[in-house]
Amino acid sequence: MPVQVRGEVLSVKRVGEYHEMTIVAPGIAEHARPGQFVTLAVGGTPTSMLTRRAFSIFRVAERGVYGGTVQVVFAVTGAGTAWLAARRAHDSLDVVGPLGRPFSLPRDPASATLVGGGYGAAPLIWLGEVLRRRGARVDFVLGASRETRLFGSLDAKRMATTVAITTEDGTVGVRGRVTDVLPTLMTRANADVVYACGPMPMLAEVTRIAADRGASVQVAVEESMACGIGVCMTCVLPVVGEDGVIRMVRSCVQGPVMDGTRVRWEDIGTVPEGTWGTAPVAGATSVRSGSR
Amino acid sequence: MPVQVRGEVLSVKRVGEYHEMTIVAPGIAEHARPGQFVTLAVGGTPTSMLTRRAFSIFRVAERGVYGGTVQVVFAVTGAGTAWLAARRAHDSLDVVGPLGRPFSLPRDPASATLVGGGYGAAPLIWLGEVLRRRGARVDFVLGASRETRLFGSLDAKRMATTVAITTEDGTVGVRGRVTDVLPTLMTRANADVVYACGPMPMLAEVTRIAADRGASVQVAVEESMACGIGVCMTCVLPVVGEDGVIRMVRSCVQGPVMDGTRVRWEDIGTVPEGTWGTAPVAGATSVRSGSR
Amino acid sequence: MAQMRVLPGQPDAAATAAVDLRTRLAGLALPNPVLTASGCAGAGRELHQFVDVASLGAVVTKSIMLAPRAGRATPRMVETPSGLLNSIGLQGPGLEEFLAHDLPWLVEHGARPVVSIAGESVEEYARLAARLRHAPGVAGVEVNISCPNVANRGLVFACRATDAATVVRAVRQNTAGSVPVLAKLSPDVTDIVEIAAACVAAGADGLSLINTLLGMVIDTTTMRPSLAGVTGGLSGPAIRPVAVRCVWQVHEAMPEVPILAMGGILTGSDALEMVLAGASAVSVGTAIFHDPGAPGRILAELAHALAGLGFARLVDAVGYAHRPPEPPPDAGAGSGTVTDAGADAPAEGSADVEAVTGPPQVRR
Amino acid sequence: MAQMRVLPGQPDAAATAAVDLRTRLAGLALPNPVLTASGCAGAGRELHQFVDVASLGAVVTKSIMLAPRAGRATPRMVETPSGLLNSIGLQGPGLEEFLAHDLPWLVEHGARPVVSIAGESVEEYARLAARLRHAPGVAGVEVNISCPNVANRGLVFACRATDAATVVRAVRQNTAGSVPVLAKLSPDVTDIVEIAAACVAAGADGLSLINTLLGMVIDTTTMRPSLAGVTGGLSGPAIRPVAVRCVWQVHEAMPEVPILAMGGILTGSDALEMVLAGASAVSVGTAIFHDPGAPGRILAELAHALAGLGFARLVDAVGYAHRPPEPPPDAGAGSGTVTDAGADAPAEGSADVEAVTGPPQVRR
Ligand SMILES: Cc1cc2nc3c(=O)[nH]c(=O)nc-3n(C[C@H](O)[C@H](O)[C@H](O)COP(=O)(O)OP(=O)(O)OC[C@H]3O[C@@H](n4cnc5c(N)ncnc54)[C@H](O)[C@@H]3O)c2cc1C
Ligand SMILES: Cc1cc2nc3c(=O)[nH]c(=O)nc-3n(C[C@H](O)[C@H](O)[C@H](O)COP(=O)(O)OP(=O)(O)OC[C@H]3O[C@@H](n4cnc5c(N)ncnc54)[C@H](O)[C@@H]3O)c2cc1C
Ligand SMILES: Cc1cc2nc3c(=O)[nH]c(=O)nc-3n(C[C@H](O)[C@H](O)[C@H](O)COP(=O)(O)O)c2cc1C
Ligand SMILES: Cc1cc2nc3c(=O)[nH]c(=O)nc-3n(C[C@H](O)[C@H](O)[C@H](O)COP(=O)(O)O)c2cc1C
Ligand code: FES
Ligand code: FES
Repeated sequence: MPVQVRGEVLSVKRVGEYHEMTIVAPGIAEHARPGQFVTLAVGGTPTSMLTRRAFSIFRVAERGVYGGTVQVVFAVTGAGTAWLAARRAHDSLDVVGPLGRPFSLPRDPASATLVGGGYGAAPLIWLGEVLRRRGARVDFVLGASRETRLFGSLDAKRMATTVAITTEDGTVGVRGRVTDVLPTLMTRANADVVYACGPMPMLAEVTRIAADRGASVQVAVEESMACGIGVCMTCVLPVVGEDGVIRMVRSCVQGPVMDGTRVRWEDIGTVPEGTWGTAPVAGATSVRSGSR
Repeated sequence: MPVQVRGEVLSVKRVGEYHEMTIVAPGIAEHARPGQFVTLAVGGTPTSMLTRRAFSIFRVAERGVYGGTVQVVFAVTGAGTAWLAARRAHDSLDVVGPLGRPFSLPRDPASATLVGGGYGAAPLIWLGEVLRRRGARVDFVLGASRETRLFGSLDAKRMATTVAITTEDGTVGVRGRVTDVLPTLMTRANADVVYACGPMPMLAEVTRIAADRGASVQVAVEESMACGIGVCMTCVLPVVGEDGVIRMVRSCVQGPVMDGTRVRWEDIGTVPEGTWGTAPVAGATSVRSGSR
Repeated sequence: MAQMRVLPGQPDAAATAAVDLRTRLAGLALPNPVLTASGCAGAGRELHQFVDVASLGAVVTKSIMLAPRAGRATPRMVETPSGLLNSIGLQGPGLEEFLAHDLPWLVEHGARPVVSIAGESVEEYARLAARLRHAPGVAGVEVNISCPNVANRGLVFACRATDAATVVRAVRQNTAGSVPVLAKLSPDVTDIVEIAAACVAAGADGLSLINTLLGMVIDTTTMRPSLAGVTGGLSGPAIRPVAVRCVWQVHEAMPEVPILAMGGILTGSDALEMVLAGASAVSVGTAIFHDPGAPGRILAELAHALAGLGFARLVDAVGYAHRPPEPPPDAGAGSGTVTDAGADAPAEGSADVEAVTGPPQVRR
Repeated sequence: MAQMRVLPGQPDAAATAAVDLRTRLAGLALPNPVLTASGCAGAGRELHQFVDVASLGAVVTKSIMLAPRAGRATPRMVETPSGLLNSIGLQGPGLEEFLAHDLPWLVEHGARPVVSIAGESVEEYARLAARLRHAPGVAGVEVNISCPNVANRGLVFACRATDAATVVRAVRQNTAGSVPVLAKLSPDVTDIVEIAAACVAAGADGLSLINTLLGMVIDTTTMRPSLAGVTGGLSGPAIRPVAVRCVWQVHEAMPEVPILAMGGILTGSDALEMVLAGASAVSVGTAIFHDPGAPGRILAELAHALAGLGFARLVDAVGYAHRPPEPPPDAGAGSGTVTDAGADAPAEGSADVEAVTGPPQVRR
């Protein structure tokens, strides 16, 4: 069960183009599992930025010197993350977590291939460690546009059977994308399951590749969220249920980790025809109906 | 002429219950005179607080090591001043100044009594130094509710012929208000002119006392301001002109320093009958007319 | 006036306990005046992780329609300065599922459910009300009339007094007499008092003020509207001055009609502002997204603020700002006080609702 | 999307120079599209200390009435979340003084003065216009119809299509044909398109959108309205989504009518948002209080943003967001790119208006 705590920043350090922030957040570390996320209030008091910012949990320490800590890794992309990057040790931070569904772990020792794009590698490092402890074979594919946006390759190398690196500009590793090397890698590792976190188009493609090879695939999606706790219906995407029916599913509570093969990737940003709840109200629009 | 500069915080230190902030603000220090003020943008980017905060200039240094500096002294009374109090050295700050009319100085050496309430003492310390340099006799009356809200008494003692202190709780000096001791002091100093800065009711009473004794009186008023530069008409108060006509006068450009005897103290917060521009539109109100 | 003081220290329990927070929305007696806003707390279940739903005045549920509804395409939300623009499109499970799962859950957990309903025709509203009549546990019905009326070129019911009244009448007629019907109005009208009066005349027992303002954001990188739905509803502190004005105007015109106020309430002081303007209770919406513990915090802060002002009962503060100003306290104006300029205001972090004028004795 | 990036580094001059910023408001040719908003820049003199008035598209002056006017009692302003509520009450020197001192000053300093006028009767507006006809240097007339009509129970002209049209017609008839008349509308109406259409039919050459929203704040310490005028006008970034929506709706309905947009513009990106929604020019209001250099900064930022999007001319961007979305760029969606999540967005401090889709070739 998620909690809301007044956390305290322990440190913020730069890692390539990212910021790695460690937050003392008792009650969150203790129950978090890989793939879950936290949300942070940004902007101070009074803030003009009302929505909380969501970040995958990179790591937790259940018993730091100061109590449980949570680490996140983030890129500065706008005013909220810029504000976060300017925090200093001892600043206080309003933290909610752990939120969402974690990656589910294979029951038996299996071969797992973990595919991370940019900061999407963060939750996979932790996942990899957990999988290793359970005796799984772990292989990594980490990619980014350039070296400074690559995250976690050292950690990955410490635990994985193999680590493949791709960068789009070729500054390090193979020039190209994770999906260029994934097929070969899966074959070599005889992968049973693929875990992926990164940009949505990457997740779509990883899903296709994994499914083609008969592996199961779990992806952590990243949809814009207003509440992060399941009350607002902002973060939905079309997902096919076991009954074959498409539903607009909340990624904050029914995700962020999902079975990649259930997501209607090509229909994201639409409400596909036949989605549960479309029929009776089709075509009802008006100039003033945008809201509510 | 006022300028807008990207200033840099040099230091913020606590002085009793106040904060004394020194800002490197080239172009402002050079032209400022006692009684003028600066406005600071607060809240960072993006801010939810649009109006700038106004502060009397406490002191300037035209050639600090880093360029001209401006000092202000402030009390934390709300979110904007709380944000300012949390600034640290090297933080940047958007500063506009010097703004408003300064105290005007007597042409000939005169006896000047300076009356400050709380942080209202700040601009008077600087004024006192300028007056002393011009050969004036300077006496101070400084008051506050309690000792920790008294400002500038040490500085005052260094330069003044006499310094009277009052606190409402009697923690230091005479128990009471500045206006309790002012009459005696003015007589003793044979005051030609009284300068005052502090809460509006104090200014009203100081004006009455000074006028009764035939001294001229200049007060620095403190009205809520939206722009601080004379474009919005927020900061007005009723002032009688030389022609005997009451006008709603902008305290940011036609003040903050005013001839105390011209201010219609008892009518502040109203538009007194007969004010220039009242006659033709009297009584025109409507539910929807509050704005614009 | 710090308008958005978030997550301050908890006001002390003693003050809270001293104030009688009970209130009424027409027939509905509530233990306290802080409710959730429709669409901002789902059906209570997720929020319950952060705030006990039984501790709230009531839970106003997401507007429910007869049939399940997929809602709009994404993006459905964009942040705006001190606000939020949304275009959810009333995604929901439909009435039957709501009655089967959500309503019983709320009742079991001790909440008072105020069910918000939405339709696209008068008949749909009538059917929703009729079906709710037989559902156990409904404490009140809120009628969301900010929906396009398919029979009238998609014109929103809330925008025309006659349309609004027709819907309200239909709902009132199909609802048990003991269950209050609240009409939820849109601020996007020339004269909200006119719409309010029409709804009251049509049988509304109270009014919910306000729904979101119609707004829009264009993404300057894609050069297209940010929301898939093009326009959306603006909520949050940005709109609070508009909400306060609506509550004030309606209370001024019809002081006897109970008002449930919402629009940008983020702190206890904001809630108090609405109460002083004329609200008998308030709903917390967007603030929940910013701070899931908001409803509980706001209630505690409100109690603290009321206590600080000398109110023994919440109900005494309802509409208080409409009373003529009291004569100035005896320490008359021009009396030469040397309070330090500004320094007597409450210091940072303390409640900004401490009495400046004495407590309003008249009423105690 | 950083909505309120204040005081960023100056965009480079080269980009600015590359874009043709000229625009037209009906008959009025302007060197660039950034103007001041009425009531937020006085008559230009004080602002000139921070921004050369000649460098602005035009200076829209504080609404002037026939007679001098003292305005309302204080407090006249209260800060709200990302907004400002004001109740100035049109304090001003009256038309004769304006013509004797303010207008000549503007002309001397190379500004293009758009004179905003306000009255309490149709006749007053007509007289204002007639008198302005003979004043040299008037580049345009903006009709502030958000004033109570004393002849109609104080109902604001802007709230009724017929009242609005009557005023506009009177002004148009009394204004030289070469001088454009802009009707400035209030957003506090059920259907702004209806009012806009009525004004255009009555002869308005263009529309100014939007005036402030009616709002109110209650001080929770004094328990009374914060403004002496009780209600006031809400401005600033808080209302920008409402302003964008109004511009969008009116441009959608009447794409040929030039729009001068205002409401919460704080950055070049905000100005661009209005342009994309359909504005041919923008006015900067409340931002001036926050940053007296705002008009100049916004112009530079806008030029930079337009250049970044590949626009060679401002006029090509007017209403651009109304065009049907272009087919996705050839690097199709599901193609497995491994751009780092989020990291390709422009970094902090860089303009947030860099092209994401390619430049809109179609128009160049
Ligand atoms: C489940 C989840 C996990 C995430 N994990 C990480 C992570 O580990 N590291 C990291 O750097 N980022 C992560 N993100 C993205 C991160 O939330 C955004 O980069 C951040 O919210 C941007 O905030 P901003 O104020 O800087 O940008 P702005 O663009 O100014 O934000 C404006 C609004 O858009 C939303 N928004 C903007 N970009 C995104 C985005 N990419 N995804 C979702 N919402 C967005 C913001 O939350 C806010 O509501 C994650 C997002 C989600 C949903
Ligand atoms: C000419 C002038 C000189 C001043 N000099 C000083 C000084 O030297 N030291 C100092 O501590 N204070 C001074 N003040 C008062 C100072 O501006 C306010 O204390 C400050 O603006 C409060 O901001 P806030 O965000 O903390 O309070 P909030 O109450 O949150 O502010 C909300 C709004 O009210 C305005 N406001 C609040 N209090 C005042 C006030 N007392 N006077 C004017 N506007 C107010 C703010 O500017 C802002 O627009 C001066 C004011 C003026 C007009
Ligand atoms: C995401 C979201 C969804 C909403 N859904 C509904 C709804 O279903 N029915 C309704 O009557 N109001 C709905 N509203 C409006 C709120 O109930 C409330 O009236 C409005 O947001 C103003 O309050 P706030 O500023 O506290 O959010 C919704 C608001 C938001 C932000
Ligand atoms: C202090 C103030 C005074 C104003 N005075 C006028 C006025 O005299 N005439 C007018 O048409 N609009 C007036 N306005 C409205 C502005 O011109 C503008 O339409 C509105 O503030 C929205 O723009 P903004 O958010 O950029 O300020 C005033 C606004 C403010 C804040
Ligand atoms: S973000 Fe609100 S339901 Fe997912
Ligand atoms: S504060 Fe704007 S005119 Fe003085």
